Amino acid sequence: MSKKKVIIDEQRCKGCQICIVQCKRGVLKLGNKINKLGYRYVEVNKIEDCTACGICAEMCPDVVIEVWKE
Amino acid sequence: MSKKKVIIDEQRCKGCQICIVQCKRGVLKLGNKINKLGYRYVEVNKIEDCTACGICAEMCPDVVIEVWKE
Amino acid sequence: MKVVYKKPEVLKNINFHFCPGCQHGLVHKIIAEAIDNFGIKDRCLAVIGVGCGVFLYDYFDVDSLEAPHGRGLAVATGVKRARPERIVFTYQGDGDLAAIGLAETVHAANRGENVSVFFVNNTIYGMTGGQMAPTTLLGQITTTSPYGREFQREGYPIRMAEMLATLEGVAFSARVALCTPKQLMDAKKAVKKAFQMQIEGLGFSFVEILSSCPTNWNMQSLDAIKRVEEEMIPFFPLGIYKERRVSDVL
Amino acid sequence: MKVVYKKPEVLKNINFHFCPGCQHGLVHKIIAEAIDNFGIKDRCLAVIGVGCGVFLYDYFDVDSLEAPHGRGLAVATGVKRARPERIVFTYQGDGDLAAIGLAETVHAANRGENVSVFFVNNTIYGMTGGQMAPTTLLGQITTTSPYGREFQREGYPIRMAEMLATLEGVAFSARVALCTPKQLMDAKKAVKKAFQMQIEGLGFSFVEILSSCPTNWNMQSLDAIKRVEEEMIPFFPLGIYKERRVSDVL
Amino acid sequence: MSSKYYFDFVFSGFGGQGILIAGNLLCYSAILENREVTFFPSYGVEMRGGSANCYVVLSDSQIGSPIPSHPMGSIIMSTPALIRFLPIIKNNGLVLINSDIISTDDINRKDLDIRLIPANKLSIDVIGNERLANMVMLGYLVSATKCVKIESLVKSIKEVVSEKHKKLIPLNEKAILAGAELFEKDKRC
Amino acid sequence: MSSKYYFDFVFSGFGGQGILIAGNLLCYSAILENREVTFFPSYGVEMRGGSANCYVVLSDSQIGSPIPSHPMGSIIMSTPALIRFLPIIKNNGLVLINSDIISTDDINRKDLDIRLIPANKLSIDVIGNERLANMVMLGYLVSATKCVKIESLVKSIKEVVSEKHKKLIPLNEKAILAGAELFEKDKRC
Amino acid sequence: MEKLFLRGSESLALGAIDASLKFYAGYPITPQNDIPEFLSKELPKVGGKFVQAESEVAKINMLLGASACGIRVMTSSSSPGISLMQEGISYLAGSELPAVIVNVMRWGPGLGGIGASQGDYHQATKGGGHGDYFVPVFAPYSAQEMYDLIIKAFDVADEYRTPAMILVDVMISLMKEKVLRRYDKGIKVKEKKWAFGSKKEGDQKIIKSLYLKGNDLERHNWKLYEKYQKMCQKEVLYEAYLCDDAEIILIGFGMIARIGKSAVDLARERGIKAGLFRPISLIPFPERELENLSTKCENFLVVEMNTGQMVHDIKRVVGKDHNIGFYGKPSSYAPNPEELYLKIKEYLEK
Amino acid sequence: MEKLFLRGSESLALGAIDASLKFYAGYPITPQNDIPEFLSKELPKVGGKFVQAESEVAKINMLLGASACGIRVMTSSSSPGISLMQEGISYLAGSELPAVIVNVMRWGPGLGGIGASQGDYHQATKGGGHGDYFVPVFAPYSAQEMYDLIIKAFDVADEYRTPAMILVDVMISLMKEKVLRRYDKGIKVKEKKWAFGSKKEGDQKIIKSLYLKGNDLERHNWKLYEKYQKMCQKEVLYEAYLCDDAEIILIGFGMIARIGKSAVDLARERGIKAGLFRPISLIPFPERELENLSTKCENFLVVEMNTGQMVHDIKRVVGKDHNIGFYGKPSSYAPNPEELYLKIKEYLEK
Ligand SMILES: Cc1ncc(C[n+]2csc(CCOP(=O)(O)OP(=O)(O)O)c2C)c(N)n1
Ligand SMILES: Cc1ncc(C[n+]2csc(CCOP(=O)(O)OP(=O)(O)O)c2C)c(N)n1
Ligand code: SF4
Ligand code: SF4
Ligand code: SF4
Ligand code: SF4
Ligand code: SF4
Ligand code: SF4
Ligand SMILES: [Mg+2]
Ligand SMILES: [Mg+2]
Repeated sequence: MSKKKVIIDEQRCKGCQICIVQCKRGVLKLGNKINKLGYRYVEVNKIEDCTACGICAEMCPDVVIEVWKE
Repeated sequence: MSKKKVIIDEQRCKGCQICIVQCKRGVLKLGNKINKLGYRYVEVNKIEDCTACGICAEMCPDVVIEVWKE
Repeated sequence: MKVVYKKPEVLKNINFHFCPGCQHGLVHKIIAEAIDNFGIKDRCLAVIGVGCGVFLYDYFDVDSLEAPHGRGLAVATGVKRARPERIVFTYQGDGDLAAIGLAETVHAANRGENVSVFFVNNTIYGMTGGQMAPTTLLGQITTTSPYGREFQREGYPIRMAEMLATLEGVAFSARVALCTPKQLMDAKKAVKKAFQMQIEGLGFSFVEILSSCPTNWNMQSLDAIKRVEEEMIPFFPLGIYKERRVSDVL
Repeated sequence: MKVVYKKPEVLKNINFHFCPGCQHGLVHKIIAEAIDNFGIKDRCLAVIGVGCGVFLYDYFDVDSLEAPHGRGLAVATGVKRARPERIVFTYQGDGDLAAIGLAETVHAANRGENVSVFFVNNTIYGMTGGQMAPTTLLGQITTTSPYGREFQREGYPIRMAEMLATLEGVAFSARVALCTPKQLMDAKKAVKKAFQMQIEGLGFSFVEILSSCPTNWNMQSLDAIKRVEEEMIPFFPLGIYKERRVSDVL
Repeated sequence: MSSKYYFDFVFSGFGGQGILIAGNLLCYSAILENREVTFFPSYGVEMRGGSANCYVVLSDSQIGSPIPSHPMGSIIMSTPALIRFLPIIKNNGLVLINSDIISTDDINRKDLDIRLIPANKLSIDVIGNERLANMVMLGYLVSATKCVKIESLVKSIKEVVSEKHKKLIPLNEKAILAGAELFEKDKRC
Repeated sequence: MSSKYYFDFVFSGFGGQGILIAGNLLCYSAILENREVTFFPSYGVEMRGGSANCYVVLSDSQIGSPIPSHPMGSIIMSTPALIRFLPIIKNNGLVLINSDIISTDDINRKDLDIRLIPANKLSIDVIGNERLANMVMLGYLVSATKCVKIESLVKSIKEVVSEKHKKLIPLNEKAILAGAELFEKDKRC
Repeated sequence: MEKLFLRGSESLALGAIDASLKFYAGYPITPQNDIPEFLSKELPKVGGKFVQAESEVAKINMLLGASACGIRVMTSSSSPGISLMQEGISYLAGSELPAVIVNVMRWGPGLGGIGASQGDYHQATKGGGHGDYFVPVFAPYSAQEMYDLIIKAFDVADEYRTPAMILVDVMISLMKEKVLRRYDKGIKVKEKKWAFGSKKEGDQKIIKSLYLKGNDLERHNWKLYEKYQKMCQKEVLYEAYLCDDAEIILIGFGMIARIGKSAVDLARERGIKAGLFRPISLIPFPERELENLSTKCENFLVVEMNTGQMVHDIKRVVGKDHNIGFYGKPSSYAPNPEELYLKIKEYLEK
Repeated sequence: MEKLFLRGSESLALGAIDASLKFYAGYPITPQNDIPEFLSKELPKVGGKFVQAESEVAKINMLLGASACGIRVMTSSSSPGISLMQEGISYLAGSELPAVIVNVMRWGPGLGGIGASQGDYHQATKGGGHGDYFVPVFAPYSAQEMYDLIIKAFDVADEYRTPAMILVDVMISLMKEKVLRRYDKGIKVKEKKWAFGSKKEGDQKIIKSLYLKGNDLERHNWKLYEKYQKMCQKEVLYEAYLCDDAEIILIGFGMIARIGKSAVDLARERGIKAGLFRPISLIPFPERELENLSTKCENFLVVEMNTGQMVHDIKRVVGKDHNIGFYGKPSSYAPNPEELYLKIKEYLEK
């Protein structure tokens, strides 16, 4: 299995949860911490399930996700 | 043959000749006199050929023709 | 003797100011006939655009309101909402309705305002002396398209009857001309239909009337009418583009 | 490691001011990607309408001009005529483009101005706090249609992509949405096509993008997106309504 | 101001009679003679009615109002023009009336220097049609007032007329001279 | 003006904390006591940022500016609110800080009467959740300043709340009284 | 007579309804949106029509149509939207049609900002539209005046057959205060014989602003002017606060006058005999009243939230032999009482 | 340097071409149609673009777009059309974009009439649009000045990055006179570094009028104000004709000044020491110059083709201790020299 990276800019995530719903692998989840903008932000939960398909990043309206793979 | 009357308000005719062209019976002609508006106006030339079809009156853009028949 | 043709009742006994052979006069007359026909003279309220038709109130014995250039259908909206019982029609030229007034026209149509619109398309700004209108034909020379209208530079002539027909709010949209007795009869029918629709509360009705402007086309009256037939009608086809039936809204 | 997804180059590293889940951000991003894609960042000149998208210049590193509310396409006409070598696009909301700016929009389209138009339809005036827009759906409650939009009173939602497609001057007209990855891909294609058309000089290109406004719809982000899919798309069907080919104008 | 070089005129008639052309030509001639000039045409709603008129002022210094309240000279080519302008002509002013078109019945002032000019007829005589009646009138005016030299008038025609209409120049010249001659004749009798 | 009845306050926090409701209620209570009042909310671009604040002025005569430059009292429900408004509070002014949300690190004035109020905790204590922290704060303020009677406050809730939300009245009352009690307790120690 | 606690904008909208408003056309623009929002809900309940127009240009012309039918009509907008209505306002004036226009000013020029501003004084009082006409303009400074003056505006509009304007800054429209709803049973409006009724009655009625024949237009323009003169006689409104013995008089309208009162109080507390003069009707301007004051007081300090507009009128009226200072604040933040007090002090010291 | 015989409107249009006009957007309206008609023919010949817009609203915004690209832009219209452009003019001012706007005034309010008028003085000089800004306004009174002042307007517009206006009555635009074409070889225009070039160079350029952050907007408004102050120092134009020893000074602009000169001549012939003061720049108004005259002369008679607009500025500048008369003629027919002479006499007698 190759390595993947899903980088979420937590200070800019607005917690809209679109990425969470779009990720069919259930990799992402909403955290409990609040960022500077005042939102609960998304965290990577199970990176091992990620296929680096990039859909979460594509669908994020605030363009705060980066996806990398080996 | 029944009687017809084509009444042209000569002081208001602008001599555009539309009625003349529309009358397929050649009843009307442009006169040589000039009216108060400064236009040569239309005259009834051969009332005997008139069928009182009303087309001249219908087509006159200044609505200055009346047509009557018996 | 019996009258075969006589000027409509609602028209006052006053000279049109139009140039010789200008078909604005014919448009006035068929509207007047329709008003006589329905016996709605007292209910009618004319909203008059700015253009050669601006003096309509001098000729028609109906209550009349002058609208700022292009805003006829905004004004008519105000009138009809305030007095739904009146029969409201607008009289507007192509500069008025299709250029400066386009937004007001399309939005009133889209709202389905229950008014009748008479749109005189003579491919020119008549009153101001012959400038290019949105409806000016390709190649046509006007005082502001001295090299002839070219689509790359000045765009295409706009077809209002067709465009409005695509809107939900429009009950009736037709294009007519006045060059032959047959065309005149069709035009009369369309004008009546436009009032009929309003009387029945079916929504926005629109009649585009192709008309001549001998003065600004620099033509004799008869040549001008020939131009309507030979150049305008091919580009602006006559016909009914939309007609709503009572059953459509019930 | 190789990047799978990264923000487009032309977007600056600055927070969008949009509300959580608002798809304006996605629209920004797909336009940005197309600009990166064609490598036209330096040629691009954005003409920005007044609406929630008004701060586009804060996010895009391109020359930008603010247009008065609704007048984007008149402004763009001036820009493109003055600098035909620039790639000019407008970014406008439904209030901006379809209400107050309708005449400018239709006339620029009809003139075939060689510009690309990105039209964000969220069935509401977002920036001003949720009033009824021309695109507001029937029954939709807004702050100025508190009883729900009713066609007899407020008219019909207007379908811009379809209406503009009827005009000769229009080279490309399409409607897209951003709810699913598939829709997003189609939207990207349409946006690219709109730039492509301009680069090739084919005329006016128009992309209507259905978008969410969770704030003024009083909805959670995800519900708002569901509304786009379930209520908006049925009334505003996605698709390409007009596509001119080079051969059409040669 | 009468000690200085100063003239003001009104020309009036129907559209198509060449009223404005006559006014323009006169101005142009004065410019050739290095004078100050103003030319002021009628405008607006008036024009629809089919009338045309213009004011011409010639001076050797800056001109104030381009619209003289009481013009010292006039060319009148239609009955409406007569009715409108006769009342405002200056006392003892010069009024040239195209008598082929206008009946003398409407002339109701006695203090004026009124000249009845059969301009249409003269035009027909010299060029074969009545189209240059305006030039006949202008020729008469210039020779009566000496506001410019006849030669300047002729020269100005040459400068104003476009290449295309060049062949009309001699005709215009003839008409002007016919007008001028008529004045000389009038003077003699 | 201090001899007369006059109070001015600023209330500030995040949107959703009930800042404006608290301001409105206070005004309403003063109206019940026949006072003059002005209520001035924040507006415009500020609102997008998620902050909410309002100024309240109570007086026994016509009120001039509705925006006191240096309010004599305040309710502060967020850190940004503290940073923004602490500097402008009047010398010796009363500052009520919701200490469940705001850290005391940012408090940098010594001349103020600052009260740290665990409003969220109190709200949870009396009504089971933190939603009425605003009422706790308001209760404290009213009882500390005596700007209106606690009874008026309670009465105004009854008048303002719609039929639908009637069941919330007793909860609001409890929260207010909790705040008021806390003040009494604070006074004692 | 209900006693209510209302935002200025609500108070104004309620006043309009009590004044028997029957047609409102709106278009969204910050910061006046709460007026159309209120009316879209309330107007239908009293048989009035609410229309959201496609633009400001459209809405002013909708007003023109509805007004010609004799009902009371109104719109509200904010600065850029008011600019777009200038042609329509000129037509209303020329056609002698009553209508009430509310301008909740924001910052200009252009898109500017949405904060409180008084940048449109010139536009409102000197005719932003073409041609010779004056529109009566009222500047409320409290929620109560929002109610009272909108009613006044309707009355004046009808009486003189003219558009009338409420010019207000957003602070006044946001501020909540006590309001006496004086006409909670509504106001009876006189029938307008000149207007279009349910059908044509007697002679044809023509409502227009085009006058081409003879000197009809000159007569028409003088008629409009005489209406304005009559307003100058009969409709002037102003407030003079502590002016009688004042050594310095502050002049300002709207929120500035409100803040100015506090500043005057401050100044008096500290021994400066300050007063405040507040034009309530900006057109007709309280010229005579101000002139009278100028016989008693030498020093005037004009305060505006702009770079200097009303100050020109003050100079004209008060005359060059007086000291006329100006403090302008073209920003979204209104000055506060201390600031004005300091300006007063500063001004007297130099 | 060609010597030509031109109508005022032609002279103006030719001046625009010589000033290197490169973009004109027009919309028909009487009585200014000969300007677009001339330019539609001539502008393409010199590489300029002529666009007939769908409305005045559209055209002022086309100007905004083209001006942002650094070329010289212009439009012309007449009163109602100018009203429709007020929002756009305000945006041009706020965005600091140069543009020249010609108003060949007609009668208002509303559709009014098409005769000569000066009814738009207020609109032009007091900002018909919203917000705090001044547009420099020039009032030519001869065909030569139509040529010279349109060039001046372009230069001032560029120099101050502002819209500028030519305000003229139709008589001046119809009148034919001798014109020296001073710049028949054209004028070289400075490159505008702030404008959009063929492509982005260096930092992103943003042209806008929206200022939301901090007190950016206040700074921006004061900046605009300072530009205006600078104009007041540097761009004032006026003419004083026989004013030095005058016992009465006539004041008027445009055609009125022209007729006024004849009236002054008449008066002098008849023994009245009359003079004429003519503001050529209406904004900036020649305040200092007029003030100076007011130290020497007691009597002023303001003549306007309206019911009284500029007269307010005269009152402000000249002061209340002078006699300031007004003769207004809000009609399509300009007064004639005798009429003005009689007014002078009448005025002195009472
Ligand atoms: C705001 C404004 N702009 C321009 C005009 C000038 N104007 C008067 S009529 C007219 C258009 C006339 O053309 P059209 O509507 O086609 O009517 P037509 O005379 O050809 O019948 C124009 C542009 C005006 N009155 N108001
Ligand atoms: C002349 C004018 N009228 C009104 C406004 C107020 N205004 C600002 S944005 C906007 C519309 C916003 O709606 P939309 O265009 O749909 O954009 P969205 O915010 O929904 O993306 C309006 C009406 C304005 N700025 N100028
Ligand atoms: S890259 Fe694909 S699989 Fe991985 S988190 Fe994103 S959506 Fe889920
Ligand atoms: S889509 Fe983007 S903004 Fe929304 S929750 Fe996911 S990362 Fe955050
Ligand atoms: S009625 Fe018919 S036949 Fe008779 S003149 Fe007229 S057109 Fe000819
Ligand atoms: S159609 Fe009418 S106006 Fe024309 S010539 Fe015949 S009668 Fe005269
Ligand atoms: S100008 Fe044209 S449209 Fe107008 S009346 Fe004359 S012919 Fe008819
Ligand atoms: S108001 Fe609506 S459109 Fe505007 S940013 Fe928020 S969600 Fe998006
Ligand atoms: Mg036309
Ligand atoms: Mg929107």
